[in-house]
Amino acid sequence: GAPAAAPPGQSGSAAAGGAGSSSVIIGIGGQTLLTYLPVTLAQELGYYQEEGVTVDLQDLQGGSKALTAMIGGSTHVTSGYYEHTIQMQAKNQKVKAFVDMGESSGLALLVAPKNEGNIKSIADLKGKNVGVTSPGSSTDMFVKFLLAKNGMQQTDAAISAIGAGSSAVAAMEQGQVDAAVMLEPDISVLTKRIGHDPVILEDVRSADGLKEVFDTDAWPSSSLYAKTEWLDQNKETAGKLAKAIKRTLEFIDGHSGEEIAAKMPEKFAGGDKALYAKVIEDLKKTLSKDGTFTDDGVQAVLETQRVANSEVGNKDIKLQETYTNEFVR
Amino acid sequence: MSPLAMRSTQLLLTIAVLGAWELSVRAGIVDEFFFPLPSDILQTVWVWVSSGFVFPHLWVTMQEAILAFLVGAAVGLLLGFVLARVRFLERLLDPFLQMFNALPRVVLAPIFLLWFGLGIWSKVAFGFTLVFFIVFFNTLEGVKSVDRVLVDNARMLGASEKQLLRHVFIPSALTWIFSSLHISVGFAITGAVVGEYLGASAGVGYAIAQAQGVFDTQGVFAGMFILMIVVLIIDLLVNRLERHLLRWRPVQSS
Amino acid sequence: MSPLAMRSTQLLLTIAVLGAWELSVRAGIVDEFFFPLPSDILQTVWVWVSSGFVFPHLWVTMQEAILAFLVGAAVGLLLGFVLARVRFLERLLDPFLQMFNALPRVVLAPIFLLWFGLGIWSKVAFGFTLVFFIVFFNTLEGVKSVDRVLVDNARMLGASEKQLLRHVFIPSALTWIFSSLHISVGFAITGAVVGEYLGASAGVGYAIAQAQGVFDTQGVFAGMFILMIVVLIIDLLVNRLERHLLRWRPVQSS
Amino acid sequence: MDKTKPTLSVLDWEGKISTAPAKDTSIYAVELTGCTRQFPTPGGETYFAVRDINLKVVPGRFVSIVGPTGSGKSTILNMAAGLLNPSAGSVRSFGEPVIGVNRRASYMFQQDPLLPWKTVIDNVSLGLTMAGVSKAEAYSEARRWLEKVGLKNFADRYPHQLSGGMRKRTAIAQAWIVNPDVLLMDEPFSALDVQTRQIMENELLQLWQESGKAVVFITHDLDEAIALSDEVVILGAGPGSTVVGSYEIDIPRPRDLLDIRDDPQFVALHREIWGRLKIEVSKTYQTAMAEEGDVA
Amino acid sequence: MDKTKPTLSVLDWEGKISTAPAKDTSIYAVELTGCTRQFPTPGGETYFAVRDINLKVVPGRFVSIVGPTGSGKSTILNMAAGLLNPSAGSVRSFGEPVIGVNRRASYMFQQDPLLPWKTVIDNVSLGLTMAGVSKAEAYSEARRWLEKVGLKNFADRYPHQLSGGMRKRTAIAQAWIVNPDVLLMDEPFSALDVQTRQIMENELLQLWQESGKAVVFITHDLDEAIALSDEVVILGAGPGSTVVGSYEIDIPRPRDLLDIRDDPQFVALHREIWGRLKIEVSKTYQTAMAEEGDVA
Ligand SMILES: Nc1ncnc2c1ncn2[C@@H]1O[C@H](COP(=O)(O)OP(=O)(O)OP(=O)(O)O)[C@@H](O)[C@H]1O
Ligand SMILES: Nc1ncnc2c1ncn2[C@@H]1O[C@H](COP(=O)(O)OP(=O)(O)OP(=O)(O)O)[C@@H](O)[C@H]1O
Ligand SMILES: [Mg+2]
Ligand SMILES: [Mg+2]
Repeated sequence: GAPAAAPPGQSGSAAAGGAGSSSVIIGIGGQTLLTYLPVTLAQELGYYQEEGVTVDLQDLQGGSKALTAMIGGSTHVTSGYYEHTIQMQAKNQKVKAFVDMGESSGLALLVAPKNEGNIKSIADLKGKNVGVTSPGSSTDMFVKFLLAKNGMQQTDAAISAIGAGSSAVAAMEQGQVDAAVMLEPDISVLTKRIGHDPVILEDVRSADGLKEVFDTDAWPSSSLYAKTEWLDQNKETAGKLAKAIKRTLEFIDGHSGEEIAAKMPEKFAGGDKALYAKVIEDLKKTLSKDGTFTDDGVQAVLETQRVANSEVGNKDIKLQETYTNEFVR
Repeated sequence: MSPLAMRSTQLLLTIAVLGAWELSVRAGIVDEFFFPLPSDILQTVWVWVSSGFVFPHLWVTMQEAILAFLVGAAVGLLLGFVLARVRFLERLLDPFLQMFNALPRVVLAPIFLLWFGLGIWSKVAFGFTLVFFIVFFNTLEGVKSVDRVLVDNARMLGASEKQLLRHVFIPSALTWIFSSLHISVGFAITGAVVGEYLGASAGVGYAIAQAQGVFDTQGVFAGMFILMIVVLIIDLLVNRLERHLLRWRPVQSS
Repeated sequence: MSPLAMRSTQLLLTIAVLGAWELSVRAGIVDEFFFPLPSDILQTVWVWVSSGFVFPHLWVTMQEAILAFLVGAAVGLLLGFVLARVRFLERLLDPFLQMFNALPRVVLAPIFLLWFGLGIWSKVAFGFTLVFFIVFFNTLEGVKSVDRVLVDNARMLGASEKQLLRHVFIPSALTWIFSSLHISVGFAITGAVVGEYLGASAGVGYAIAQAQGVFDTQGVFAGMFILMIVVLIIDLLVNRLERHLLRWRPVQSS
Repeated sequence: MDKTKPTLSVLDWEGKISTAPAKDTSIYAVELTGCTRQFPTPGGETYFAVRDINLKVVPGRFVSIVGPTGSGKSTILNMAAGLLNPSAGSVRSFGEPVIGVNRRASYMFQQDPLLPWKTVIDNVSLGLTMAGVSKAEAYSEARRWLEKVGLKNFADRYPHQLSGGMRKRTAIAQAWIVNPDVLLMDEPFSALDVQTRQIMENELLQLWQESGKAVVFITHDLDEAIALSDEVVILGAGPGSTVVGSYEIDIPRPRDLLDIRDDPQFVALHREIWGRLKIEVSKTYQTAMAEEGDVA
Repeated sequence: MDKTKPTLSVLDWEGKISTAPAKDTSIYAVELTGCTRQFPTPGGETYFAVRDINLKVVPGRFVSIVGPTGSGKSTILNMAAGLLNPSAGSVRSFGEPVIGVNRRASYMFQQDPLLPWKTVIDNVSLGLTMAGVSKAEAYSEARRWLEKVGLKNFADRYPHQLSGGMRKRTAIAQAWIVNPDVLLMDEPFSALDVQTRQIMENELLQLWQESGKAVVFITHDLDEAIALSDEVVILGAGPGSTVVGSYEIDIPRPRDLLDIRDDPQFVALHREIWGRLKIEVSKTYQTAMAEEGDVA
């Protein structure tokens, strides 16, 4: 693929900016992940600038790394999963999400082609090897949650880390795992490579799936969050960011996959523009329309955490301190 | 200084560093989110050990590291010796080996997974690419810097190429080889762990990745602590072997 | 064999390998999804180069790698010399250095980010931890294996500790040091790239990571190809420096 | 030992074969014809170490080479051993051109050639074990040789634990044990005290007389050269030194090394050779002192 | 040069100071008192290299040590140089105990001590440059010395490009150039031809006579020892060898090294010392031959 633009200048180590700063460093937990697309798209559309903030995007290749970088003061705002704010509260770190981008985690539990006949339900996963992107990630917790929901032990299935991208596709294709939790565009790529639709056990990319698995309409996933302290000191900047993202979400809602793909840097298409447009079209239904969190949604996320993450477990979590809709309204 | 006194000094040093760490965390100078209390780490280690949780992981990692170490060192030695003896090959292949050495292994992870699967072999391959280059370059240089007179003498005494290797080159390059082995012990383990970290279903790297995924820094440090202990033990063994094989060297009086 | 003939042979070898690769991909023996056509890779390289896209990235990576190389080599040399001369320190610190060498650097990425920020310094630190250990262990061993008579002679001629270092230890350990530098050139670049790969907004590692994230294997390979070329050039320079500094060595007749 | 005995080994030292060119070239154990060797100098020029060397040694003959320091004696031995290729000229041994090392020769180097990682006995027995002799046999043979050189009690020492003279003697035993057809020795006895030296000289003569070996011997001690040899070859002053004289030593054998210095034949030969050698050595010094070198 | 001249340097070689113990111990340039040195053997036992060595050398005196090979001559020199600590006994130089290297001595080693990465001239001038002498000055001084040892034209060669004798001569120049108060020399001339050797011997005598230096000289050549020295010390057979005799050489100076061998005093001394030395050397051999070592 031919790249479009030179990379943004590497900014030095960023001391957490002073109050009223209109220059923000956003750490993204994987810039090429579709679920974080609005953050990059907003930059491409020039919305940040229009709102009056200068945004520097840093690709940190994973949600937990992006979060850690923010806690360490390298970035101000993180584009990561909402569940991190809950996990941080369990660790006595005050982190608050202020824009919701993903209504759903966009995950699907796929059966490897070699097991298409054998595994028909979650219960069939007993004793099997399930691939996740990395242990402890939301894909891992998704599996744990599903197992628990179906009355199984967390240890009933072996969890293998297979990463994302080509390594995940290869692991599935070659049958190195029996099933795997995957994200877009990996699912589409896998589909294309095996030549038929893979068997999907659970799919929360759609409203139906969400209802079925989590019994909710929304399950906030990708979001922008920051340290509560930073938010309190930079209300104005946060508001501008939230506005920019909200406008981007509206833009996405109002445009087709192709139109959106055309706005993204060319290299993000990875050479296959048609496929890219298609997955963006699919993505649209998992994205939030207005950037707000719902009580049901955050509650569902907490439930998942309680079940799947022993670090949260039964700790006392004050949900209202983990998110705010103050800036998107 | 007697070995015992040395060990005590080392222990004291360790305790001093850990103590300072503990105090600065408690005093809030160091952020507990990144550097958990040493006492908590040790407790986690204890839990991992006493519950037996860590042993299957450690066993997997050790298998990978030892295989990577052995295969990497063997191939590195072999190629090092061959290329040092056949100047043509060395000049031909040197740039290629240099180029491959500069390939970022992490980027290659998907290819390793593809070729060697999710099991231990992809990690062995990972560690191999680290160990091999270190041992190879050192062996090459070690053989090339053998005293000319020794080689000539052995050849005059009727040494075949194989005997030259055995009686002259290998012993002469042994200090070099051991230096590279000292370096590669660490790298073999690093390779295995990073390999696991990127894709695996067991191993200390997997355990560390899991802990890191849920922001359990104590677990991360506990995993690294256990690795350090293991390396310490392996290094002791390598040192002993080295002392045995290099016993002909004059004792260094300081 | 003349240098020119050697270069031609290397070129031929390269072409042969790439040709075989191209053919087996076209024949469907090798999966293009993982191993794109060499011709496509070269084309991507051409696009990256001609559009100027790669140069800012390369510049960032080179800065990081060169800094990591220089700082790592300098500190490794210094500590290597000091520890080789002060046996007490060596015995005291050796186990600690061994342990630290076994720490998986990738796991430490968050700490590097914490300490050194998102800019080039965290990548320099990353590369440093690779280069340092290689140079350190080799320097240590190199100084320890200096011919005793040479040291004694220099001391009798009135050498101070500093002069010993300059006139005896450094030149004598130079073959060792160069061996470690040969290894570390690759590792410095690897370190920088892996560091970028884990979190950055520029650099070849970043470009590779982005390409990998979108299944652009051509881009991944193009990035690695460019790295290889750069290493080749650096290695040529290191070789030249080595030949100059070791010109006192007897010419090796094969 | 897989070395084949030379067909000429029946000719013993009394054979008195002249050094005049023979038709059958395979008669020479060592044959250097017109050998020149040059080295590149730091200044980029070439330095002629030796020029146009002709040296022919038949089996059973003991030839010594004397000459000023730096005149190229070691260079000649290196060429005869096949370790150094002549820049011009040819080297043959028993009729075969020497390519790679000379497999029928054993060479005692001027420098210290002991393997530091092998004990004395392992160093000495090396030639045998490499030839496939069993370890036990090689060891017992090595012990016999160590006894000859007076190092029986030092068999399990490493070279760095020996004195300079002991290392030399170990190297001597190492070179002798393989029982070669040609013995090349570069100042073997210079680090030894007078008496040990005499013992070694006697051992050498005995070893040589027992078989039809050819010996090429370098020494700075003209007494030693005359006492031991059938022929003394004088090398001229460098650079580009060449053979300036060759003297047949016809003192009858067996010789008594202790009293040979009083033999009138010895005295006469010594005077003659010394007169010639002196010229060469002074030349070397005159060259070194007078000539304006490129560094002056 | 930061070395302070000894207060006693006015005493020149004609001073004939006896070796009998003096009250003022600072009078000795080198003083070994009851020095014993042992080494661990591979068998785990200890091997006594030298035992109870007493050696006192006043400034301006030329003392030679002779003895069978392996008797501990180099060991004694190493102790005097401060490179080897005695297991028992004390080493002093000009009254000061020798701790670390002996800063007032210069040592020419038995082994090859040249730095392979330095050219001949850089090797020779090393002692001066390290003492802070400017490079130009050190080079011109080094050239002067290279001329003395006949290597003027080889100044820019690296050691591996030299012959064995040339390397030795470079080492000699290296040791002499620093102009020390004590010269320790371990078989400096053994690799040289007779004439070069005489030139070197003359240079050494001249160097020594010019100043009140003390010289401790090891050689295997008794002629050389007698010709050069004020005193010849004989070391006994090892293991655990010790000084078995010390002979005052009172041949008047200046001596003519060429003809000294015909001097009746020389002949008498030679016979006497040789008689003693012979016993020691034979002992060494008897020990080596008869004793059942631990490897037998
Ligand atoms: N590798 C080399 N490069 C340059 N010159 C060399 C090399 N080897 C030997 N020479 C030169 O060749 C000449 C002869 O050297 P050689 O070692 O043969 O002398 P030699 O007669 O053995 O002297 P000695 O009695 O001192 O051992 C010397 O001038 C030496 O400098
Ligand atoms: N490091 C060592 N370990 C064990 N033994 C040693 C060591 N160094 C010397 N020796 C022994 O000490 C004795 C004396 O050695 P030294 O080198 O002083 O002899 P030398 O008189 O100089 O002999 P030469 O004339 O052969 O040089 C020898 O028997 C030698 O084996
Ligand atoms: Mg020679
Ligand atoms: Mg000695």
